[in-house]
Amino acid sequence: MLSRALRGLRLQLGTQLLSTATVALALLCLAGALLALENAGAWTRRWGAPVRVTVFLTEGADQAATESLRGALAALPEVEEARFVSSAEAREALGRTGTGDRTIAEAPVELFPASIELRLVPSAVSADRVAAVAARVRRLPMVAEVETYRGFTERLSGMLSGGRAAMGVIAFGVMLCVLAVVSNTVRMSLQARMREIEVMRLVGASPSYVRGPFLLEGAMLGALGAAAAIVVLGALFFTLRAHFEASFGALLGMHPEFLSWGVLALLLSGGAGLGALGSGVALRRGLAQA
Amino acid sequence: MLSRALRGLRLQLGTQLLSTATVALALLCLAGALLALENAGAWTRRWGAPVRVTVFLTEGADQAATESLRGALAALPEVEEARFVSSAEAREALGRTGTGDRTIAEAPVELFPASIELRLVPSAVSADRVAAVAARVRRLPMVAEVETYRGFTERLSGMLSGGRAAMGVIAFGVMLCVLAVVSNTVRMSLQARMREIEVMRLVGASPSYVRGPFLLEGAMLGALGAAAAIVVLGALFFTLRAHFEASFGALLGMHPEFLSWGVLALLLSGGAGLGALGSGVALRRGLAQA
Amino acid sequence: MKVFRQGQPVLRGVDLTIERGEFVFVTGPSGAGKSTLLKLVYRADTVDDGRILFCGRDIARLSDDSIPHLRRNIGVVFQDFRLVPYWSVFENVAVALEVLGLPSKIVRSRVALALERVGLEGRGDDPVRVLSGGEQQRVAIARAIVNEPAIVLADEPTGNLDPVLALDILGLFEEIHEGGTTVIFATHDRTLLEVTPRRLIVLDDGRAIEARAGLTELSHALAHEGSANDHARAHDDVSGPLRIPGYDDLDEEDALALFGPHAGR
Amino acid sequence: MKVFRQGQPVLRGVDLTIERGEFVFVTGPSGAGKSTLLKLVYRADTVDDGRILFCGRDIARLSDDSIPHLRRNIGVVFQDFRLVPYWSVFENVAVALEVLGLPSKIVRSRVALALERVGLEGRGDDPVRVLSGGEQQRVAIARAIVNEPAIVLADEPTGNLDPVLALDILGLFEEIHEGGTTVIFATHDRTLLEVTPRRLIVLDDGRAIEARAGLTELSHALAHEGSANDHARAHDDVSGPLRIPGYDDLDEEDALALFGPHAGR
Ligand SMILES: Nc1ncnc2c1ncn2[C@@H]1O[C@H](COP(=O)(O)OP(=O)(O)OP(=O)(O)O)[C@@H](O)[C@H]1O
Ligand SMILES: Nc1ncnc2c1ncn2[C@@H]1O[C@H](COP(=O)(O)OP(=O)(O)OP(=O)(O)O)[C@@H](O)[C@H]1O
Ligand SMILES: [Mg+2]
Ligand SMILES: [Mg+2]
Repeated sequence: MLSRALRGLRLQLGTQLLSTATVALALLCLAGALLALENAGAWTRRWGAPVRVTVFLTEGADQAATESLRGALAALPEVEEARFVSSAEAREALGRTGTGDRTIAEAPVELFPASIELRLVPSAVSADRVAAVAARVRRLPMVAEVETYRGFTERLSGMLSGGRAAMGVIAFGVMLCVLAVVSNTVRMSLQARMREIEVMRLVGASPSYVRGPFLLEGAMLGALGAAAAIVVLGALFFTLRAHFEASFGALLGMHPEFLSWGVLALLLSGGAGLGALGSGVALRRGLAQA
Repeated sequence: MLSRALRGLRLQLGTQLLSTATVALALLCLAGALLALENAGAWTRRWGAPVRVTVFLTEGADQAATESLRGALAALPEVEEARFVSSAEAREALGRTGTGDRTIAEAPVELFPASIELRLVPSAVSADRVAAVAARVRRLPMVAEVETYRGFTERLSGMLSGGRAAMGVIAFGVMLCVLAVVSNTVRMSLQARMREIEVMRLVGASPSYVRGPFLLEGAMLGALGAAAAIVVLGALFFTLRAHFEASFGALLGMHPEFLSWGVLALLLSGGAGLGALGSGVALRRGLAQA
Repeated sequence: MKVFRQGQPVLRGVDLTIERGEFVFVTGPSGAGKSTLLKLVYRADTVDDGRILFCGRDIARLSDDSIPHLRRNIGVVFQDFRLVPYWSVFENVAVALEVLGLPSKIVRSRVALALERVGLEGRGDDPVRVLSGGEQQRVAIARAIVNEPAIVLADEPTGNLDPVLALDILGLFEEIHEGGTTVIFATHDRTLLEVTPRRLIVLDDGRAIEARAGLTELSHALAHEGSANDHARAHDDVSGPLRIPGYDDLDEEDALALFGPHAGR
Repeated sequence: MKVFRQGQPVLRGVDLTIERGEFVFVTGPSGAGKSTLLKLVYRADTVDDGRILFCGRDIARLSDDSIPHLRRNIGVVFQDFRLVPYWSVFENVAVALEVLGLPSKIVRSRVALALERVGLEGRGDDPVRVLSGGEQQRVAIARAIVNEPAIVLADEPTGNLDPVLALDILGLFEEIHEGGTTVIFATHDRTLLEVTPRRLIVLDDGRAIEARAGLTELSHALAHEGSANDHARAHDDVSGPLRIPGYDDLDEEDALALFGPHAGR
């Protein structure tokens, strides 16, 4: 069967290469959409969860009490790290994030309250859980205010998961298109070969005997297309990443990742499956006619 | 010729629809890349040029002198608008942009120097021109400092034009792929019809007589594919924009625009041209054989 | 009965029995329905009314799964050859054995033998596209006989051959027939009808006329529309079965699968 | 000379002159090169050596642009029909007029006439796919004669027809010939060769033998390899021109474009 499939590929090499190229382009769209989706997902996890809480201390809280509070907060299961930020450090930090406004740097230290910065374990937190912790901490004597950045976090998280959903919709649409294109392409490349199918049927080949090599051919074509798509996307991705790492890395606050091995394997097998499916659909027609 | 082309389309309706779908997907990729490119361009123009300059005034500069300075600055050809920002306003603005830090709002007004905010004409400025203006203004008596946001602007601008270049590379690659796919698709759908070409040649049709309707058919197919691609992309774009306007609008600081009419016309004619080209390539083979 | 155009059945009232191992000529004017009759036997087409019995089974009611088994026992020479133009001569003939799953060594030797019998030795590697009309016809014949089927249906197998070669090929079919194979041979060629005194079925105007002793009676039958000749029988408009009874040399498993002992009429 | 396989030229030493308005039969065994000879005339193939003159011009050296003009003056009935299966009968015939740019009204009436002449009136709308072998052959004939060409090349045009219809079709070609058209008719059918005492060219083993008076001499020529018969001439291995001289009824412009007055030999 394999030899018959290979013979088919060899005989119609030109047409087959054309269809492979088409399949590859279609799958490239899909892989690109998946890549964007996967990175958007990572980005959402990174930025979407409320992982930062600032506990502002009252003015003049003494050193030892502050330290014991920090220790207690650090011991909470949700907290990954608790760091004390003095007034001077706060002023400096604010000056840094501002737009070059030197005035802040010259402001008296007392304006900036000391705080304890909590970094939460991203996997352990939910918005509710954070709100409960904040309420509990707020009641402690030395605490002036607890900032959970809820508004910001929620807006960002909403936006990101919205973007992710959009990406998902696009990926799904692309997948449908790709399915259509791949099966159409395989169908077209089969149409030129209906005579073969007809002849085999006329000399008494069973439908499964006819189908086998064509399905295998379609699968090989699809897998080849997927492989080509992955290679092209990979080349594009790594070139671009090396080039724009600095700027985009700074903007997104993360390192864009290529598709995981699992997704790659899925793409390959998906390509093969689509090719076989396209062949199957085309064959159903051809076999019905002969 | 038109009637013969239409007859061809009608007779092989199934195959032709398949190829149109394939062409549409390929052109969708191209149109998407163009859309991204165009919006990135707009974004770059919006954020990349140094269009904002803040002139910090010395403490206690008197009202009249300040106003005359503002007038002089506003009269510069590069300046679109010059606005006086008092200390109180500056404090308020800083408090607003901060992350909910109420401390700034309570800081004494004197900490925040009054300033004149200049908005430049984006088309008239270059980084050098701005630097020259800044140097000149800096020498005036009431001026404490001139902030051109140069570092920030330059980094952002570099990043954006880098991104735009990347988009351009991608769009170009996609265009090559699309060219290949469209012409391959038209070729495949022609391959089933080589018999027609052969017969026409054998009864004495001149190559141009044979070519005409097929080229027209290819062009119609390409244009149809392009139209489908535009409709799909448009539907996707406007749905998504309506949905995520708020969040993305805030993040990007701009209103994403759909492709301009010129680009749309270009896409349509490009699709038609590609279809005709594909037909032409396929025909060269077919005519050589017959 | 087979109707293609409203009110003009191509075949009607055809009531034929062809015995195992017979050699039958089918003739008749162009468009009389010769090819259609053969198509009904190898199930490329189905009857609109009436029955075709093969080993007691009605071919028209075979399930789709059984059609391949039927066709493996029938070798067909198609009027339009039905060759794959870009396959070589060898591949076009070998396909009839490959579908049976025979090992390639056997395939090679039997294809070589068949090509030799039709006078195409040494042409195995040429693509059929470049062959002359007569050579293509012989490839089609080689494909039909290479798996030694129980019935051979030959639709105009000598239309593109010169008289000498046509007689050779007729001799080849005679030879195959001597081995016990049933041959149904559709032809226009009077020379062939003259040389062998075989049973002759003339299709005309949708009816079957039998002329048992060759061309003289055929001319007679045609002239008198089959009524004056006592060998020729004209039938009413009633559709009846065309019987092609069982053969011993069907391959065992297929025969069982197709024509089980309990299969009634 | 035409060589397909090394050392085995299909045609060699063929030296023929066919006069304007002649009716010539070409015969010979399968694979002798009849179709190849005709292909050389309508430039579907080119000679490897030698010349083919048409109105004093060498067909083998025609520029690619002139081939359509040549073909519009030649009607060909192809051995394998070369019809477009999914076109209707009408479309398959009409294409020969459409390439001339004739208005569709004239196309319609002339196609209808041609279909009537070959006995296919009323079948214009059927796709040729469903026609019988003989009917397809007649469509091919209708296409070849519909534009009233200067030469008609018929390659086995009666191979799928019954004897009566074959004689009818031969009569049709005779009729066309009477109108001044040159007919080159390749056939295996001895019956046809017998009925009309036309010039006969026998191709065998790459050579052309002429047998002027029908079948008796043909048999003779074949038996004696053309040497004993004084009407048949065997030629040496030297390639010579096949001359098909000019016709008056070529359409003026094409004729000028193709065969200008100063075009030498
Ligand atoms: N699928 C079809 N649809 C419509 N008409 C058909 C179809 N198949 C065959 N016919 C018609 O049925 C008639 C008989 O066809 P058939 O091929 O059996 O003739 P035949 O005896 O083989 O003729 P020939 O000697 O020319 O090959 C023809 O007129 C043909 O046009
Ligand atoms: N393109 C080709 N390449 C190789 N061999 C060819 C080619 N075309 C024709 N031949 C061979 O040339 C020989 C003559 O072919 P041609 O078709 O002229 O024969 P013919 O006289 O028409 O025979 P028939 O009566 O069977 O149609 C054949 O043996 C054929 O296989
Ligand atoms: Mg027939
Ligand atoms: Mg021939």
